[in-house]
Amino acid sequence: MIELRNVSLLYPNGVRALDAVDLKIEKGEFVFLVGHSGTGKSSLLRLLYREQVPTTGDVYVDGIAVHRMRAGAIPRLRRNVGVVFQDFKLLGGKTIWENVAFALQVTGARTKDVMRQVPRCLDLVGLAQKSRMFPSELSGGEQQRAAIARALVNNPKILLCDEPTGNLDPSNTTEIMELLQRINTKGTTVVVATHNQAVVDRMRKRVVRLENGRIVGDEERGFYFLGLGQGQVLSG
Amino acid sequence: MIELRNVSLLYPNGVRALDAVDLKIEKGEFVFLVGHSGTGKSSLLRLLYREQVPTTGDVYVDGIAVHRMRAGAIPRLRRNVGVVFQDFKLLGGKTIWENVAFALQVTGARTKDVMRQVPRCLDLVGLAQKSRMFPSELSGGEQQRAAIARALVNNPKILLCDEPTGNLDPSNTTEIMELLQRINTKGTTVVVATHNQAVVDRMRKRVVRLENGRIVGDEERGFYFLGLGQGQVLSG
Amino acid sequence: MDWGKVKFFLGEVFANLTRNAAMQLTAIGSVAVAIAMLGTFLFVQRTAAAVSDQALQQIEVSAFLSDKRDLKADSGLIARTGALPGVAHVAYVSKAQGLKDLRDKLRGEVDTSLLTTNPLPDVLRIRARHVADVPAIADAVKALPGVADVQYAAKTVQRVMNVLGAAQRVGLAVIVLLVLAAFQIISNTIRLTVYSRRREIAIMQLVGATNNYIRLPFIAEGVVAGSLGAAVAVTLLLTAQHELLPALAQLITFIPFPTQAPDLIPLALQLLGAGALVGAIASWISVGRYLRV
Amino acid sequence: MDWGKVKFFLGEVFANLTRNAAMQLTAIGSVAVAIAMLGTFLFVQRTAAAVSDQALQQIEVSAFLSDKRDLKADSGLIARTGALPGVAHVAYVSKAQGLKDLRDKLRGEVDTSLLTTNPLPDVLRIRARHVADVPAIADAVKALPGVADVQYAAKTVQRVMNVLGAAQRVGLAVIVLLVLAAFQIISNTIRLTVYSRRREIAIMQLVGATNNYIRLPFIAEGVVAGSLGAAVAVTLLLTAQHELLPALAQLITFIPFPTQAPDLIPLALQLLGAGALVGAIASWISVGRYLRV
Ligand SMILES: Nc1ncnc2c1ncn2[C@@H]1O[C@H](COP(=O)(O)OP(=O)(O)OP(=O)(O)O)[C@@H](O)[C@H]1O
Ligand SMILES: Nc1ncnc2c1ncn2[C@@H]1O[C@H](COP(=O)(O)OP(=O)(O)OP(=O)(O)O)[C@@H](O)[C@H]1O
Ligand SMILES: [Mg+2]
Ligand SMILES: [Mg+2]
Repeated sequence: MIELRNVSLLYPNGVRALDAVDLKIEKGEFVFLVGHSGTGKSSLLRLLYREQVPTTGDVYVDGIAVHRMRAGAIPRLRRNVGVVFQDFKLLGGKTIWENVAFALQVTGARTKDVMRQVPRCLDLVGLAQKSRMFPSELSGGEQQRAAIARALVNNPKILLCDEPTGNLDPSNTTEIMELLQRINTKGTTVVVATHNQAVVDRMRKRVVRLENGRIVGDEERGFYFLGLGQGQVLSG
Repeated sequence: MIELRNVSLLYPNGVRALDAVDLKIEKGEFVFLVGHSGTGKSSLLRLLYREQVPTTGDVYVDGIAVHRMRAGAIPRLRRNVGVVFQDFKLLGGKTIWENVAFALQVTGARTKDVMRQVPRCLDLVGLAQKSRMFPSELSGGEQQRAAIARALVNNPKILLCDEPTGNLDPSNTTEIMELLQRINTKGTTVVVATHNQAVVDRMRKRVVRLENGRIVGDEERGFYFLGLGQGQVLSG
Repeated sequence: MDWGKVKFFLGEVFANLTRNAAMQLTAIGSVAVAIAMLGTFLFVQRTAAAVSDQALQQIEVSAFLSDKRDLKADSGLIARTGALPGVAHVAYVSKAQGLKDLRDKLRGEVDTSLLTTNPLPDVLRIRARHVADVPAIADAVKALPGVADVQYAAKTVQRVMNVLGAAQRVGLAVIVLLVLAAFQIISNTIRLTVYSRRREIAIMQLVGATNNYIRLPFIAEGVVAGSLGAAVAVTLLLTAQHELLPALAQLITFIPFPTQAPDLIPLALQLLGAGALVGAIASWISVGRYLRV
Repeated sequence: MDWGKVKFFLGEVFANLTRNAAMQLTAIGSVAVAIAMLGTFLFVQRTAAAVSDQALQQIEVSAFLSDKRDLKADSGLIARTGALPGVAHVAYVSKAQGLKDLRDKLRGEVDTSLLTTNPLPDVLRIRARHVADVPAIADAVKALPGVADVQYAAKTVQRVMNVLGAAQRVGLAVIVLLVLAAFQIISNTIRLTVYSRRREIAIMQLVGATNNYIRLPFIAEGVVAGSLGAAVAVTLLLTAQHELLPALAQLITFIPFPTQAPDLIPLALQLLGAGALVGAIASWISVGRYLRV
């Protein structure tokens, strides 16, 4: 489903965000991406929906060679990949309802389906009451949930979540993680970049560990555990 | 230092974000503000640096009646109150260095002090290497730390942090919280709105609990604990 | 046909227009100013053309009639002259009338009582519809029986034609420049409105929208802003024509202004079309600038 | 004085200009177009004024000298006439010369051999420096000894003065309109550039910046954009004057264009100043719009 072969990413400013990364994720997997701040998690995800092109190496998503696809084909890729952006990226000029609907409308969905799917997704993240508000009228956590709803709405084959619970309280976090797990059970591949130790440790999924742009660990049913004991200090 | 008397906040769209809130925070205190997503934490903080004016009730900050101060006096208030915004609010057109320096320059600080304080603060949050980059070139956690550096740079009397570790890994989180504690020890009043159960439970400071815009709990040396057992599910 | 999509699309255009009202109003204002300037100049140019046409009809061809001609054929001669192509008007001036006119003309400058004999012939005074026809008319009249000689202000005609030609070329140049200027101003304005929404455009791309899907509402907005701006400009122009022209006509009595309303209708339509078109093109180009991946 | 602050400030202005280069270039383009249009019109108006001044010097006052005057006093009379205020030129035309001129004038229209006696007086032909002075000169000359009668095209003078007055008023109105239009375009442009940075302005306020602290760099940017735009416009105008005017002068021989460069220097300075000023004012107002809390 997702395959990175010897991928490096060098930003124009000279930062090497990814360094010879090899990674294979099968269809239907649930993967946590962990690592310190600034270690390349978001950069790795950006390669998968072609916001970034690898400097060297190959990226395959859903059978497509993303590193050398032509510009005209990008929208089709992105419709198959739902993304919860770390900074939400909601359209400030549209209401929450319109934001979620937009992701469905761009796929050419019928109006009937839009009218059914959008309220369903907003309900899933607990925002049914706030659908007519603009992003600026929502709390941080509410914006984050709106971003999650938008990523889900067109039933993507792959769901990429970048720190999806950073602004959520534990009960909301639990609900969202259960939601992601249900979606995963139905066959969607889910990749979650997160710092939330409690979530990772509780769910016991595959954990891919990044350090300075390199993969330094990859375990089935892993724990959060970062570096030397730092994770444990906080869990106490 | 901070006092809210029977404060209510009704947003123009009809949402009642705060409802008859009474709260007193003494100089030098360290207070956690907890509560579910959308419960009014950010709104309460907004009253303290006068981004919002209470619909009814009085707000006093550092002896100033914020609810009825004239527009011309607002900048002075804000220079005494450092804020880490939930959405960072970095200036996209300025480098990290310039962003941090800006908060000092507006106070009329001498260039000599700017040249000394800015690197010091960037170093405290671990961004010394990235000071010449623009916010869009930083990872989410790096942006968050830049926002923290900016809030600290002019040694404010009061430090308000809105979810300051939502994008940080546990080791960074620990460092930042230790930094806040050191600053608090030197006499700065610190208020932190957070969902990070591990942090609250470990630090054992005063915890003010919000629910639907009302204060439903206020304990010295409290725990995170939200609602019925939800917090505990995750701590397992 | 999914009418829901059409409804969504129109709703989106309308929402963008109203939610960014301050920005859109500013854009519409700039478009209006640019088009009003262009319209004013086009109107002035058309008025000037009409005025000069009218003024130039004053240039006359004088046909001196032979004293030895058949006087009974005169009415036929006048009719034949009037029927020549390009002739607007023919007047017969007898030698007696001619002397009286000359006396009037010279009075004060010359002691006219000294003019005792009448040295003048009978004359046909002929006006052409267009100056350009004057030389041809003069030649044709000269060939008519009974005409001794033909005279007209050849130098003046030549000069006027030169002036007209030059004025036309200069006018055209000015119009081309003004059209370019208006285009520049409108497209710059729209470019800035798009610039202020470049983040939105980037997000739309990230969510999987095709470039055309993103472009369409912007183009519709450009068309609306362009034609609303043009409409404001046209309203200003029509008002000015109705309110100012009569006052101006009273002030400047020597220019026969065309004051009928119909004159401006085709111009107004052209300006509206131009506004909409420029809006669309400018949006297309400006959005494209932020669509490159 | 903290030079570091000045350096920071200038650095900030420069950084904003270069980091938003696309937007600033667009703004500068609009300012340039607006000011070029204004400048072109001002230049045309000044040229027209110079041309009409020159053309109007052709209007003459004719003083008919009495046959019974003291002929020896003629040179004194000519000198006195030439010394009258507003007189540009005096020419003496004897009756013999006058008859010759009249013959030339009437040749072809009148059988001039019939003019055997000379009905004409000696004449002084007087040119005024400005049309407006013509009536006063005529009165003064009439009072001089030896002058029998004075004549000038009173109706024409009146008409020309009317035309000049009207043209001046219309020209002024057009200039006022163009100044308003240019102001509109420039301030709309700057308003849009500020609009696209309204989020930044809000953040600066939240971080404790005073309104003036926020305004200052914007105003400096407005001044830079305004004067750069004006500089582009002035460069265009000067180039046009050097490259196009000579060609135009060859084309339109009947208008004596003033082609010396110095003509445009004060105009250029005025336009530069106007650009900078409008940029400053527009920034001030536009930023203020987003400073209200
Ligand atoms: N600018 C605004 N205009 C209108 N309503 C708002 C605005 N900001 C917040 N709200 C509403 O006020 C309520 C409280 O929001 P607030 O941001 O204070 O919550 P919070 O406790 O900070 O939540 P979170 O933990 O998700 O950040 C929410 O229901 C939100 O929808
Ligand atoms: N657009 C960009 N241009 C240049 N450098 C960038 C850009 N985005 C990220 N970087 C740099 O690349 C590195 C990796 O960033 P990335 O966002 O992938 O980190 P991350 O693992 O997501 O961190 P976090 O947990 O803080 O979100 C960082 O050092 C950052 O400074
Ligand atoms: Mg990240
Ligand atoms: Mg909040």
